Formats: sequence, structure tokens, C-alpha cells
Amino acid sequence: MRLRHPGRITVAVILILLVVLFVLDAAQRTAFDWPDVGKYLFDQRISQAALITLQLTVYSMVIGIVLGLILAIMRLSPNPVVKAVSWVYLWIFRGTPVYVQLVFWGLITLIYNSIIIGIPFVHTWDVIKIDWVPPLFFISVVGLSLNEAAYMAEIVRAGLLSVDAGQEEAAKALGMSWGQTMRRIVIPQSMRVIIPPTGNEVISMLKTTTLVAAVPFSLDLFGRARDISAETFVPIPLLIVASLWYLFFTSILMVGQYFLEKRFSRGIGRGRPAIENDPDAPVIVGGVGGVR
Amino acid sequence: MRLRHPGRITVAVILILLVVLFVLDAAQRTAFDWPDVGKYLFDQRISQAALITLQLTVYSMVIGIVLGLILAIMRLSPNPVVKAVSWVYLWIFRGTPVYVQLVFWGLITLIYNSIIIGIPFVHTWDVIKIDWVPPLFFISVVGLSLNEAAYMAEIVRAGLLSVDAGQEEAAKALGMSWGQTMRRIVIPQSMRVIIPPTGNEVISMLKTTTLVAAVPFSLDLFGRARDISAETFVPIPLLIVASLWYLFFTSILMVGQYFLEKRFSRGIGRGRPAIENDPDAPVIVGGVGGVR
Amino acid sequence: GCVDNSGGGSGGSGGDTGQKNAYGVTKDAALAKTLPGDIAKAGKLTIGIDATYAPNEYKDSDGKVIGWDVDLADAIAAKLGVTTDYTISKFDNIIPSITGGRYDLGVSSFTDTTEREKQVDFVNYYSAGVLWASAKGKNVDPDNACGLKVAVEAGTYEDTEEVPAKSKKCTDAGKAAIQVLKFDGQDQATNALVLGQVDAMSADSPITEYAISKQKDKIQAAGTTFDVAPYGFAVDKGSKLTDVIKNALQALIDDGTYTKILQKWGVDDGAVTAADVNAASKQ
Amino acid sequence: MTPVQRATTPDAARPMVEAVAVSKRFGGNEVLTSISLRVERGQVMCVIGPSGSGKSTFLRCINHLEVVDAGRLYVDGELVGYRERGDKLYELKPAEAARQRRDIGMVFQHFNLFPHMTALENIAEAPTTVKGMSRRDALERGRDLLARVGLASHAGHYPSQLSGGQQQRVAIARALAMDPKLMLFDEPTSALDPELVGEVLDVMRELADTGMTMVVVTHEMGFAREVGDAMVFLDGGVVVESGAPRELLANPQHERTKAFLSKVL
Amino acid sequence: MTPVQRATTPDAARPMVEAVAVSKRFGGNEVLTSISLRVERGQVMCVIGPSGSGKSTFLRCINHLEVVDAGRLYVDGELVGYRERGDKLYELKPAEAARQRRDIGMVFQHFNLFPHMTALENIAEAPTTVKGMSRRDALERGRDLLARVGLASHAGHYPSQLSGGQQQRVAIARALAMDPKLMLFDEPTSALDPELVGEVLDVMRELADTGMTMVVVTHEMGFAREVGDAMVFLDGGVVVESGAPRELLANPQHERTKAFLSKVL
Ligand SMILES: Nc1ncnc2c1ncn2[C@@H]1O[C@H](COP(=O)(O)OP(=O)(O)OP(=O)(O)O)[C@@H](O)[C@H]1O
Ligand SMILES: Nc1ncnc2c1ncn2[C@@H]1O[C@H](COP(=O)(O)OP(=O)(O)OP(=O)(O)O)[C@@H](O)[C@H]1O
Ligand SMILES: [Mg+2]
Ligand SMILES: [Mg+2]
Repeated sequence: MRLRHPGRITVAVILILLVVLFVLDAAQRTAFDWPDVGKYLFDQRISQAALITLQLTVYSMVIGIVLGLILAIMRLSPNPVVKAVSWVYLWIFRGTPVYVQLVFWGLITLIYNSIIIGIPFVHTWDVIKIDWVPPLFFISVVGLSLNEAAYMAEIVRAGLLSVDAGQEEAAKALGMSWGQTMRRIVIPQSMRVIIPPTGNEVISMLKTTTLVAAVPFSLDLFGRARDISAETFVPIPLLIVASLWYLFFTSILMVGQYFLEKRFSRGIGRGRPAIENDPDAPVIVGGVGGVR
Repeated sequence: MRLRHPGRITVAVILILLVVLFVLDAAQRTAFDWPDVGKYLFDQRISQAALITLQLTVYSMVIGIVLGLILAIMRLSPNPVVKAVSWVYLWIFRGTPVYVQLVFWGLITLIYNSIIIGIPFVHTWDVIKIDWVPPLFFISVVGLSLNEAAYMAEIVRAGLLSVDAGQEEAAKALGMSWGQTMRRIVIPQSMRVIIPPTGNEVISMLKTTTLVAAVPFSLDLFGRARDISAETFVPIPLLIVASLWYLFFTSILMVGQYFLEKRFSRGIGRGRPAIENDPDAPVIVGGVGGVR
Repeated sequence: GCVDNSGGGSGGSGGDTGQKNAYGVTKDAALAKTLPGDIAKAGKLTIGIDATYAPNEYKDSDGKVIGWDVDLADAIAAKLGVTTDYTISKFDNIIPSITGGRYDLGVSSFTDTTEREKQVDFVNYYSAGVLWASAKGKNVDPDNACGLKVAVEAGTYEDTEEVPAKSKKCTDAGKAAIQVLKFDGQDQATNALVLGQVDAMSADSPITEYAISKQKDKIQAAGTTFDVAPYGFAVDKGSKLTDVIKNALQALIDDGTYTKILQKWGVDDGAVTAADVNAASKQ
Repeated sequence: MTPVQRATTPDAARPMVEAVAVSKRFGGNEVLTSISLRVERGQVMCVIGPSGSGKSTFLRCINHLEVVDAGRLYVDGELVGYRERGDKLYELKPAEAARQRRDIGMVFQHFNLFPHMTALENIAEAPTTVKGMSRRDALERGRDLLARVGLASHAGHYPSQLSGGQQQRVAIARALAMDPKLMLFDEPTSALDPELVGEVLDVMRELADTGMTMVVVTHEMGFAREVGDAMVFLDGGVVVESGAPRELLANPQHERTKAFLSKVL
Repeated sequence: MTPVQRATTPDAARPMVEAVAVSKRFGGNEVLTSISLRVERGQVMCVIGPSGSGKSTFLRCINHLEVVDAGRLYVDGELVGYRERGDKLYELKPAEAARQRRDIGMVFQHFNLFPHMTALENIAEAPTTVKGMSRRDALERGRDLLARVGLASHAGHYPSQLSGGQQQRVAIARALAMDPKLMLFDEPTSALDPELVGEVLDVMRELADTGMTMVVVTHEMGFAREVGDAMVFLDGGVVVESGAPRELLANPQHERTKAFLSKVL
């Protein structure tokens, strides 16, 4: 007596047929130009551009995280002015599209091409011209990381707030300074809450690097693919090549992310009483090699 | 005996000074061209474009939510083929940059310009030419909503999974069909978990509409601002105008979001015993006018 | 049409039999008969255009596509008794869209090159060169621009051939390469120069001249026009439409409309005397 | 295995539930092993057994919330969850399974009330959506039922505003609203504070008095002794012993029964 | 108010804690109202009182975890949390406040061990980071202290792997590692299961025997009677009654004290 799922099988067969049809059709469409896809997939120019995309991602994320940490701490500061400055930063950078921000950073050298020394609207003593023009790669990293910082700030803030207030108090009572408390006690514990969404941010950043075209920086994966297609008039295969590379990177990151989340959602059964009463509170990864 | 915070005040004063200096300096910089900002801020072309940006946002979100719901249900289906199709969709659309996707949709008419009737690689009976060229607005909405669907699917899925399995069981035991169970029991309860992140998605979508430039659709806020600056050679003020509009819209949405989150994180103290033992489980908004 | 969506909208002239085009062009029945059947039936030419190339093709303040390229294409359509239907596209995607059968015609100041001729046929209608511009008072020599920043529009002849060749000369001589800033549209490239973001820009001579005329106090020509080459309307390789367009253009040259249009836009420097096809490979 | 031959008995004599060699496994784990038993019309059958013995699983099989792996289960003479065609069994379509479930009321340990509906709406929900009853009739019927379980004044309360005992009584009323011919109870009082158990058992006792056929998984031996007509003791997925509750509780025959009863009594 | 004149007493005679009219408010809510009391060197002072009476707040003021609003608090003759300059008080810079806190050990109700460090690391943390002791010395000292609280074999355990009583003993060792001259205990046993209370009280009793000055908020009257040298009863933020524990517990003078003791004893 075996289960039979006639309805389920019908749906499955229809879906499989549709997928097969789609794939066969796609294989036949000349516009996809599969031989070209194969040809350019491992083209050296593309793989070098992929490297630059990775560099953009890594640099922007690192700076974004550091700035985000600073902004998060500012947001939690008791000083209302510091708090407000951080709030305004987040408001502006989260409230405007990153594409527009990148266009803006591309034009920044136009706006700030000189340092004006003087009393605004009253008197100008001297105008020093800024001659240094930052490379586009640099501008791209600045644009991406300043935007990212606004998002990381919220993530870090949530992480810091997730650490039980008693921890900070205990450290204070031992005579630890605010900096020591942060560095040794609060930040290590907040990592559990901070790391998983940060993984998401890395994936998202990898994809956001396509927007450096707005700067305009064009040595990244997508920019390079576009350049090649401008010469060869085959935009679609190169678009596919770029997509495959992005898909490859994001897939690796997603797998990493999966394991990270698994690792960081794991807890040890018995916690402190305070924690036991409140399963919402962070479960600390203990045991050998906890979050250190 | 009043508290004195000399350190705090120093920091505050320095920060305020810096902000004031920055603002005064910005007011003086000719590149910002503030009179132009004022002139274009309420330009009718800009406000019309803002309307189109809102339309893009609304249409794309609505379609994205509907598709996301379908994909989420497919992901939860017991049928492995249906599940796999949904998974692959999410993988591709989350794994590639939306900017690249939009470029691709812009070229879609190149790829699918005809319907081939035949056996792939063997015989072609007929090729029907597709003459309809979809408007760029339409393509933009399609591109944005197909991408959004992949993100909404995960949100909806988390929402559906957050509903206690006992609810579905109880409905089934009463003889309700799967559709009735979903419509009347599961979906209303999952809203509590679905709505807050959906609010985030709306804000994010509003900003993502800038990327329709990749299609290239250029009647949206950013596209129009760019077109105007192409004529007048004043990109920076127009960039500021566009940014101010985006900031205006996102601020409104953020305020709405704030109240939504407050409303949906509110629960009623006493729950069912099953829930009382598990504060992580959804707290249901009860009382008059619950989530219906 | 695409009036409602593309930000461009149809130039929409030519039009019905008997109606006069803005330049007084009327339908030539004999020429109209030679139109390929599907176009005659549709009654319109589907045209891909990247409207960021003033004055050749750009958008007016209402977002309508204008320019002398547009006027010329409209006149050709009027001669043939059909309308024009412009679709805004990115420059790099126009040729693939023609070979892909999406557009009948590409009207976007294409420089006729042998490389491009492998993809499409060109009906040559103008003779343009490349002209650099630099900031006012700052002298830039295009032949010795090593290490400078030069703005171009992505995918143009300047982007793919002219500037890279100059840059290669620099690096071959052991000097710094030219830093190329590729913008999505010519408008951004021009803005970059006007605002001083780059040292120079390189574009087709009509474009550079137009920009200079608009921004006399900010930018100036750098050197003179060089690399003179024919512009061409792009048509799918081997299409019957090629000769039809060529004949219509010739008719416009003959009846003086062609000159009228060019003069109106102040670009009659590069006028040709006869319509040609694929001039690049003939040289 | 060969299909069991069903005797064509007159309606009244036909048992309400008949299990013939029912087996159920989860993965490699056999949770029910060849269970056979009968519940006659109007009887209250109590099921007892240690945790993990398969009591809930058996109830869920009766209601087709779980799919039986081997054996046959009949409710009111109708094969549950399958259609017999020739020698083969075909699983019912979801719609048909839903139709079968309508006639069987089920009350869960954790009540599973719909938290976004008031007590009255909880009761009126299934009659309107499943039976197509008019909303007005359903609400009226719901009020009657609420009165019957002693909660007439709580119609507008949401589950979160009710005590556990009140919630369970609403859950019983909700099941009754579908006019079931059989009621299944899965430890209906075990999630309740001790002072709330009585009010729920009272409602169940009244229900039994009306002649409703009931299968009750419970550890309330007092209730079983007083109200139950039959009792089975399940352990490790097999029926170890069965009989009248008074006898079984007073004189268990089997060692395992004795051991279990010594712990719970 | 006028500044209190401090008597220049010799070191040994100077009280360890002296509170003079200390008041503290949270918003509009006055939690401590003009508290004055002295804890002599080597004394064990027990603080009792109903929930919300301000016991924790008072301890936290001694340690400058809360800022006093009015009055003065001295620990070992030093004004806590403020610097007196002329007639005015200036709040100490964070670094100075941290220095003051080093000499005062505090044990919390919920232990507040650092969950990402082992028991030994918890103890060695402050001596290395705050006092700049070498890691080796700190670990060695830590092992001694662990042995002293009877947990020598648990050095490598993380807090989540220790029972509540063990965690609290580690917390005491952690406070002792800074060589405090005063130890504050805030209901150190109230979060513990009853069978674990004894082991913590034993450690505290031994600590008192070594001559450590201690302020203990507790409801363990047996401990207070046996170990305490003085006792205050706090209610509504005021010291209602004080005296030797035996006397106060046996013969409370005040109505409120009587009412409170009748409940907890
Ligand atoms: N969906 C399932 N998947 C896998 N195993 C299951 C599932 N449901 C129940 N089981 C297993 O089947 C066995 C019997 O479970 P069941 O819930 O029927 O026991 P029970 O007698 O009702 O116990 P209790 O008194 O604890 O409710 C248990 O070992 C349980 O782990
Ligand atoms: N940070 C704070 N902000 C506002 N009010 C506070 C704060 N801390 C304590 N309180 C209030 O001060 C009062 C005294 O609190 P405190 O914790 O000192 O009482 P307690 O005697 O320790 O009580 P318990 O025995 O419950 O620990 C309480 O009413 C409390 O609500
Ligand atoms: Mg059970
Ligand atoms: Mg307290």
C-alpha cells in the first residue's frame, strides 16, 4: 500500500517540461550566443575585472564596518549633539539612493576643488586650490563605504544593544574604562548578533559594486563586460558572463553565510538564570572556542 | 549640586562648530548653485517625474508581493520539483545585481523577438515574429518586480513559517481546505511578521527605481533630473533636487514604518500556554481590530 | 509609438500622404514604392536613438527627442511617406538591436567604421571628425595628452578606438596613459568638462562645436578636427532598406532640404554632396 | 496483505471507529504497530499510555491528519483517507479528505484557537467557510454553543484574553459547531493549571451524556472511570490491554499496565 | 546645603563607608531620601528592606554606578564620584571614577559573569586590563582565588557550563581579584535554587572571617544574624531602623520593620 500523488506528479511533469522547453529554446536562440559566453567566461580581462570587483567589495565593507561601528557608538552616546550628528548621517545616507550618492561622489572634486580660508559671506583671506584628484577607484570605495556605514551602523547598534546591560555594569564595577569595556566585553559578545546580517551586507555589497558605473568607474566586472561588448557588439553574452561571475561569488558567500548563521544561532543549553528567563536575550556561544 | 559634563560639552561644541562650518561653506560654494536648487525643486517636470517614480515603486511592489507570495508558497510546497523551481528563481534573482538584471530586461526584446514553433535542433515549422515592443515603463516595472519577488518570497516565507503549526492543523481538523486555511488562518496571522520588513522593502524599492536608467527608462525622478542637467550643464543642483525628493519620500515612509513596527511589535500580555513558554514565537495582536 | 514611455517620443513628422513635413518635404510615390513590404505596411520606421548627443540627437526640456539627425530622419521618412518611431536606447545597444531585428534604423551619429560594417550597413549622410575640447584658457594638445583625464561617452568611436589609440602611443613611448572616463551619456561627459572634472573631452566635431557654442566662457576647442570619417544611418546587413534610405537621402540632397536642415543647426561644415553606402570600407 | 472484508451491518450496529491492524511509521521509527480496536456508537473510549506511546498519532490517524502506512481505519463505515478501487488503495484528494474531517471534531492539547478571531468568530469560522452556512446563522449557532460551554458572556473576547480553561471550552464549542458524529480529545486538560481542569471535564461529561461518541486521550483517571465506557492502554505503539475503565484501572492484567498505573494514580 | 565638615581621623578609626544625607531621584521619583549611615572597617553591614525600597540603588551609589543627587558619600575617607573644589562639586572624569571603583568589589544578583570567557579568564580579565598585571601573574592569582571559592577544578569552564551557585562563587572570586578594600553584595543568593544558596553563603562567611568590610543586601536572615555586625532596614528610600542584627531581628522597634519581618521570617 503505497502513497500515490497523481496531482503532484502532474504538476511536476508540467513544470519540468516547461523548464526543459525554456532551456532548449534558450540554447537555440542566437541572441544568447552561447559560444561567445564560453569564449569570454574565462577571458583574462573578465577575470581581472572580477578581482577588482572583489577588491571594491572588500575595501568598501571594511571601511563601512569601521565607520558603522563609530556611528553606532555615536548613536548610543549620552551626548545629544553626537547622537544627532549620527542620526542625520544615517538619515541622509539611508534616505537617498546609493546610485545618486555615487554620481554625487563622482562630482565631488568639482565641488571641493579648493579650500576657502575666511569668514563665510564676509571675508576670504585665501583660497587654496586642491590639486589632488582622487582616482576613480578611490572615489568608488569612498562612495560605497560611506553608504554602507549607514547600514552597518544599525546592525552594530542592534548588536551592542543585544548585550545584557549587566555585562557593562560588571565591567564598570571592576574599574574597567569605557573603552576597555567595549573592546573586551561588549563588542565580543555583540558579534553573535552582528555577524550574520553583516554576511548579508557583504553579498549585497558585491552586487552594489555594479553601480560604480555612476562614478564613472568602469574597470569592475560589469563595466569591463560592457566595454568589451561595446567593441564586439554582443552585449547579451557578456551580460551573461558577468551574471555568471556574480552568481558564482554570491553563491560562495551564501554558502559561507549559511554556515555562519548556523554557527551563530547555536547556543549552549544552560545559561545564566537571567538568560534562562528570557530566551529572546542573546544565547552566548560558549564551549571551546566561543566568540572571542 | 548639579551635574557638570565639561567633556561632553566640549565635544558637543566642536561638533556643532564643524557642522556650522560645513553648512556655511556649502552655502558659499558656487558648485552647489543653491538658487538653481530652489528653482528646480518645484519645477513641474521634476514633480511629474517624482510621480512616475512613485508609480514605479507602487506597481513594482504590488507585483513583487504577489509573485513573492506565490514563490514562498512554492518553496513550502511538498512537491520537490515546485520547490526546486522556486529555489532556482530565488538563487538567480538574489545572486545577480539588480542593475545587471535591468540591463538584461532592457535587451529582452532582442532575445525574444520571435516565437519558434518546432522541435529544438531538429525541425522548425514556423517562426512568428513578435512585433510588440513593450514600453520602457513596462519593462522597468517587470525588471524591478521580478527582482523584488525574490526578496519578498523570503519575507513571506518567514512570515508563514512563523505561524504555529497547530493553527494549520486546527483548521484542517475543522475540514477547511488548504486554500481556506491559508486565506483565513495562516496569512492573516503571518502579517505581523511580514509587514515590518515589507515596509523596509518599499523604502528600498523607492531608491532602487533610480536604476531604471539601465533599461534605459528616463522619465523617473533621477532620469529627469539628469536630462534637465544635460541641457543646462548644472548637474549638481539637480542632483541635490533629486536627492531632496528622495529624502522627502523615504522620510515619510520611514515615519510610517516606525509606526507600523510599533503597532506590530505590540502584543497582549497573556497568550496561549504554548506561546507563553516561547516568547520567541509570534505574539499575536489581539484586542479590538487585530490583524484581520 | 513610444511617446508615452521612452522619454523621447516620436519626432512624428513625415506623416500622411499630402501632409507637409516641417521642412516642406512631401511624399515621393516612386520612392515609397521601393520600401520593403513590412515597413510600408506598418507605415513607420522604427528607429533606435541615444538622445544624449546634442545637437545631433538630444531631448528638449519637455523630454522630446530633437536634433538635426532627427530632422534628417524625419525628412527621409516624409519622403517615403511613413512616420518615425524613436525608441530611446543606450548607444552600445543600438547596433545589436538592429542586427536583432528590433529597429529598422539606427540614427545616432554612428561613425562608419569597418569594424561596425561587419555588423550593419551604413548609409552615409555626413562627414564628421573628432574634436577635443578643454577648459577655457587651458591648452590641451590631443596628440600629447598623456596622463590627462579625458571624458568620452561609453561605446562611442572615441571610447573604443580614438582615445585608446592615443593612450597606447603614450604608453609605448613610456609615458603615462590617458585616463579615460567613460560616461553613460555624452551629456555627462560634457558636464564633466564644463565643471572641470576632466582635462578634456573627445567627441564628434558637431557635438564639441555645439557644446563650445553653448559654454563659450567655460570651454574651448583643443586642436582641430581630425580623423574625419563619415556618419551613417545603420541598417541591418544586406537589408533592402539600405538603398531606399540612400535614395531618399539623395533626393533630399538634390532638392536642397538636406542643406536647409544642416544650416538651421549650424553644422553644414560636414555636409556631403552625395549619399553613399559603407564608405569606410571603400577608402 | 489482503484487504479486510467489511460486514454490511445496519447503520446503528456499525461501530463508529474501527481500526484493523493499523500501522504507522515516521522514517524508520514504527510508532503504531498493528493496532486493532472498535469504538461503538455513543461510547466514550479512553486511551491511556506513557509519553511517546503513540496516543496522539493514533488520534491523528483517525482524523487523517496523519496517513496510515498499513492496515485500514474506518469511521462510520467509511475508509479514512483512502479510496479502495479493486485491490488498490488511492489516497484521497485534499478536498475529499477535508470532507471526511468535517464530521470528526478534534480538540487539541494546546487548544489551537485562532488568535486573531474572537471566541465567537472562532466558532463561526468553519460553519461559514466550510459548510457555507450564512454568517448570521453561524453566529447564532455559535452563541448557543458558547452558552452551552458556559461562556455566553465571553463571545467578544480574543483567545489571549481568556484563561486556559476558557480557551479549551471555546475549542470544544468550535469543534461542536460542525455537528460532528465523533469527537477526538488529545489530552484536553494537560496544559491547564490544576484549578482549571474541572471546568473542562464538566463540559466533556455533559457532552458524553448527550450520547456523543468520543475518543479521549487523557491522564484524568477519575474522569475515565466515571465517564468512560471502554479503555485501551497503549505502550510502544501496541495495544497492551483493553477493557472497561473501572476494571482495567482496578485490576490491570499486564505488567506494563501495572507499572504505568502505579506511576500515574 | 552646606558642605559637611570631615573630621581628620587616623586611618584605622576612619569609617570605610560614610553616607551623609544621600538622596537620589529617578525623574520625579525619589528613591533614596537623605540616607545617613556608617560602615566601620572590617564590619559586615546587612541591608534589608522590601522590594523597591532602594537597596540596590544605595549599593550602586556607593560604587558610583549611580550619581548621587544630594548629600555626600565617602568611601575610606574619599568623596565618591565628585571632586570638591571650593564650595562646588564637580563630577569626576570617567577615568577617575573607574579608579575609585577598582577598590570596591561588587557582586550582582545575576552574577553578570562574562559569558565568552572561562571562569579563570573572568577572574584574570580586570587585573590584566585594569591593573596592568602580567597575564601569567593574573592567571596564577586567578587559580588561587578559584581554589579559595572551591572551584579549582572548574577553571576552564564557561559560565554556561556552571551551576548558579558556582557562577556566583566565580563572581566573588572575580571581585576579589582586584584586592578591594570593600565588597558590596546585592542579593547574591536570591537568583539561586535553594540547594545552591549554602555554598555561596559559606564563601561569604569565610570572606567576612578574613576581616573584609562588606555591605550585603540580603534576605538570608540566618546569615545576617550569624555574620552581620550591623543591620539597616530600608523602606521607601529611608533608613527606618538600624542596629545589631540579632537585636533588630528579635525586637524590631518600628511598625514597618515588624510588618516586613513577619513576612520574611
Ligand atoms: N511528525 C513526526 N515525525 C517524526 N516522529 C514523530 C512525529 N510525530 C510523532 N513522532 C514520534 O512518534 C512517537 C509517538 O508520538 P505521539 O505524539 O503519538 O506520542 P503520545 O503518546 O501522544 O505522547 P505524549 O503523551 O507525549 O503526547 C514519538 O516517539 C514521537 O517522537
Ligand atoms: N535606572 C532607573 N530608572 C528609574 N527608576 C529606577 C531605576 N533604578 C531603580 N529605579 C526605581 O527605584 C526604586 C528602587 O529600586 P531598587 O532597585 O534600588 O530597589 P531594591 O530595594 O533593590 O528592590 P529589589 O529588592 O526589588 O531589588 C524602584 O522603584 C525602581 O523602580
Ligand atoms: Mg500526545
Ligand atoms: Mg535590588
